[in-house]
Amino acid sequence: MIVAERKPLSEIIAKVEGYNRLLIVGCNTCVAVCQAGGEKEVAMLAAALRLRFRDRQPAMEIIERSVERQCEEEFNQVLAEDIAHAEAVLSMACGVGVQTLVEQFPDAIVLPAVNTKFMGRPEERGVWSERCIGCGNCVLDKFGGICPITRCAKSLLNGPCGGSENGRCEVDPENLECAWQLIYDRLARLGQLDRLLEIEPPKDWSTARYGGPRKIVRKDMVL
Amino acid sequence: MSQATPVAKQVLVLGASSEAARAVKELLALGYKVLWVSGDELPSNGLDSPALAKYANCRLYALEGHVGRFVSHFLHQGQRLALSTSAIIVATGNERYFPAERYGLELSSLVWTTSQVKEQLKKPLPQSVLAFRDKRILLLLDWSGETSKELVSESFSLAGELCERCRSEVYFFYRDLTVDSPGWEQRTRELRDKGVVFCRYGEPEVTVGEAAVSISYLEGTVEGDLLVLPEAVRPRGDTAELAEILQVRLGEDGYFQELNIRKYRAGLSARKGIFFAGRCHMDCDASEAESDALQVVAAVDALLGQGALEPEEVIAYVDPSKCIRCLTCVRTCPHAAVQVVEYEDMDVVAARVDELACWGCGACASNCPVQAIEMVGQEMPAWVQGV
Amino acid sequence: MREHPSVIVVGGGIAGLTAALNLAERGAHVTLVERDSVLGGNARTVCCKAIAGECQLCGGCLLGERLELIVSSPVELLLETSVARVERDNGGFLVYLEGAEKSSPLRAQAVILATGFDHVDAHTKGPYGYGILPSVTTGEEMERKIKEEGQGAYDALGLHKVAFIQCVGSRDEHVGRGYCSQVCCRYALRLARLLKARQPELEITIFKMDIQNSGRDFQKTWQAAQEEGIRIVAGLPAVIRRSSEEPRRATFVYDDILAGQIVQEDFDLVVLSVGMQPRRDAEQVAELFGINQDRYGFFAVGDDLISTIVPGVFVAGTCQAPRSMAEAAAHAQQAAEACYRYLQELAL
Amino acid sequence: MGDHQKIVVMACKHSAGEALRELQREGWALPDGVEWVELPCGGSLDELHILRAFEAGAAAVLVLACYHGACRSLDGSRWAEKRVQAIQEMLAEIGIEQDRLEFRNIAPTMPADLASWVEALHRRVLAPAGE
Repeated sequence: MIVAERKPLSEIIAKVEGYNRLLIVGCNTCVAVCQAGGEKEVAMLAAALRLRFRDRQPAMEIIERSVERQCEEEFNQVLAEDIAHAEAVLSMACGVGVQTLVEQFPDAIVLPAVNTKFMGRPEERGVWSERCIGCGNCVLDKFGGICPITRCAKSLLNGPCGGSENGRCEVDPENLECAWQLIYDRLARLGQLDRLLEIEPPKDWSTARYGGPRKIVRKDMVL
Repeated sequence: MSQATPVAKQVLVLGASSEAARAVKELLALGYKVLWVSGDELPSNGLDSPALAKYANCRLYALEGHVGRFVSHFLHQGQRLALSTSAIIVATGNERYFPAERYGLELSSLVWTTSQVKEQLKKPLPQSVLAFRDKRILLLLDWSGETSKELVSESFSLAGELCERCRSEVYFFYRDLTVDSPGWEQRTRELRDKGVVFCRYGEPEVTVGEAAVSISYLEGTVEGDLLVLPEAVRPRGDTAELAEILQVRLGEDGYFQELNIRKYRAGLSARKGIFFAGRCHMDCDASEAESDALQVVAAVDALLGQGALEPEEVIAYVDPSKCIRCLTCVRTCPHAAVQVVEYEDMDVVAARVDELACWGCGACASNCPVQAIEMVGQEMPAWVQGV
Repeated sequence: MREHPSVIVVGGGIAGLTAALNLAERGAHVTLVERDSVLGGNARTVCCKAIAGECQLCGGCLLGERLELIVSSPVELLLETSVARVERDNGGFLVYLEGAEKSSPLRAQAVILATGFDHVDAHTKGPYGYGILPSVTTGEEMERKIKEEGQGAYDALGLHKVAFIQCVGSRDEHVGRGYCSQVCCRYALRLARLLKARQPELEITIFKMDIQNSGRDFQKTWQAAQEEGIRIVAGLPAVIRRSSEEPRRATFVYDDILAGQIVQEDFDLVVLSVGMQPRRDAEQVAELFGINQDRYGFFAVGDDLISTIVPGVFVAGTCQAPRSMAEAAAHAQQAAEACYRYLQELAL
Repeated sequence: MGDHQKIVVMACKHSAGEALRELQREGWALPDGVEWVELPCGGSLDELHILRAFEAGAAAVLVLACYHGACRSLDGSRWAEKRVQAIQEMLAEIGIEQDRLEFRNIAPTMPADLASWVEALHRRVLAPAGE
């Protein structure tokens, strides 16, 4: 899923200070699961902002809404009236959700309330970590199912650098495992260590972000 | 919502320990159907009844359901076996080992464990007695670390038996003499009367020679023919695996049941309907373990004896139409009462709190990212809903 | 169909409450008789010994929950009531009560005695100067003071050195108590840790015969106490006197057995770890029900530690032997089991 | 809003609740302006409810949960403490003094402490306004 994190309150406060009618819109998909922007987070943010501006006269009006998936216009349709009423919209969805609102409601001022971080998974309760950078050309089969592009800090494809120590990555030994240690262990477990003898040619990054914004068109699905 | 659910008076007892046997016997006497299952051999101690089904050498590999309707899945003689019970008593006991490293000593003809002495004493006469006849035996307790109650108790018994049956001269070395169980002080006094010599040490010096052993302590040196060391106990090797299957947490020390004064000794696990009895969760000797089994049976009967279960006054309820199946509640619930299931009548997949397994603690509700869980029966002020 | 069997539980402390609740949950008609005007017994003055946010597993809080459960249970509560006379009645008992609103005697098939214990009176240990020296107190008093005044009850008393003396009135045949009171090592160590946690500079010494450090609940406490610098000395003083330099302090000489030296030391506070003894009315109660007492005066039982020589009379908790609260509760539950089985057999 | 005339105590019923009832049996009563919200467990403490308490005009919120290791639902008291810390951080950003949100561990056997904490908080945040 897409993993996000609420922006510091002070930053949000600075963004919304100039408005008096605010709509906060959460998204009950990825950002709800990673506890950054679901219905509960919307309610918390709203309560916090009301408290922050509690002395303002007239009182700041804050409307709280959450939609099923903010990246889909159909789900956002119910927001039309509130968006028209609000001076600004604070979106707690990922960046995709924010931009969907912008495209769908071209007159609205839409502000992001979360930082969209990565595609990842929950390792345990309250801990999420990145698993995929969306390079557009999956090579997981070659590395025992562990992605060196995402999980190696240097995205190395032909073995570890010199900074791997006790299975940890030199970039952040406390928090990062060396992906190449994981790959080695996994291949050893599968009895496929010989795969490491194959030299991996330089990666074609054109399928990744470096080819510009990407788009998929399924011809069979477009009339 | 608070309707009583009928439950069968049927209990699964896990383990081959003496406390398991005691629990089985007591449950049968109370009219329960008992399924007695162990990964090892089961003792053949005349416990037979039409209400008892025994399965030895049987491995639990999965547990489904909740209190009142657990389904345990076993592998038994190559066959899969599913057993339904209303409650589960875990009485798997503990495991003994000789802590050679801690003692810095190897077992030999001069250095025995308490178990070895016990085994020898069980042999037929005169073998059993001759091994210790007129010998001076040095029993050394709590040397280099903790000593379990079970082994202290056993050492007391051995010291008495050696004195009485074998006319051995027994020296009982200790740092702190454990007498904190009813009647134990009396036991030590009786041992003194039988001739056991109690010696307190600070840091003893143990020497194992060619033909004799000696212990130097505060008041001098005692030489003997045999050094007897208690073994140590630890959680059984399969405890962690079993805990995972039962979805209960282990304490820091690897035994069942975290030390929690609200629960420990009461035999209650964090999961309703799962109970711990005896040495798999507490430090006690064999007879205390059996007593523990009895009080656990009393708790089981208080739960199931009336033939029906009722939910707590406050329980969590998931609104399936709001649930986003994020698993937060499943991961948070300390009582393993939440699962993501298919609501057949509503044709949705969502989290469901088992109303009988729920303790009503509310951890799921306060963690839910979409406010889909309500604590039914909990009164909250109006402002909680927003001003 | 037979009517519900009825049981009288005598004593409303932790053991009595536990036994009564278990039997009531199992459908027995239970009457709980308590001589005091409130339930709880000795457990009421036990304080919480948690430190730095962590529970020390003392079990002091096991009472409150039971007090709340009993009120909503079907157990009939008779406060300020004691047993005056007991007659055998058709295989059961006819129990005449004193002080109850009820004047007619109660019929019961079985009785559980859970009459509890008395703290050892520290006055009986004359040479320790309890009641004379202002700086000599008891563990019981310390618990009570902390319970009544709060966790910080000893914070502002200007203490520097505190001694705990173990086995006061326990393990001592000379005073007729040749048994271990089970709880004193545990409460002393836990109280010591509580004081130390609140006043880290406090010097605390525990004078002991043998530390009873068994039990998984206590191992942690025992290890932590040593790590925290609580000093343990093997050796007990014979006499405690007023310090000649500072009259509010106490002084004593002790033989540090392990160090092999004789030492004199002054303390601001000396806590006598008093143990348990049979209740002063244990003899009367035993007589009323026709049961025996053991050599120390606790109720005598069979090998199961529950059954008395009178069928249908069971004992629970500290009236049988010293026990911690958790252990008393466990014993009471076991007594409830024995009692329930007895009732079942009676019904057949 | 704005009439900061109350203190909200969010309390686990198993520890603080029992202590309160013991106090009440002895004749003690919560000071005026103290609203007692009883929770089934510290684990059910909802961050949102703390914020809503402030929104509803609380001058201070006191959260009481069991000592760690004594929670019958294992983690409840730890959850409560963590949540209080998280909300304290939020309060700092909102501009509310952090000491208006207090967390304490409590046992059922601590009625004396409960009374003194509540009274002290009452003196600190409510009494000056009343003068």
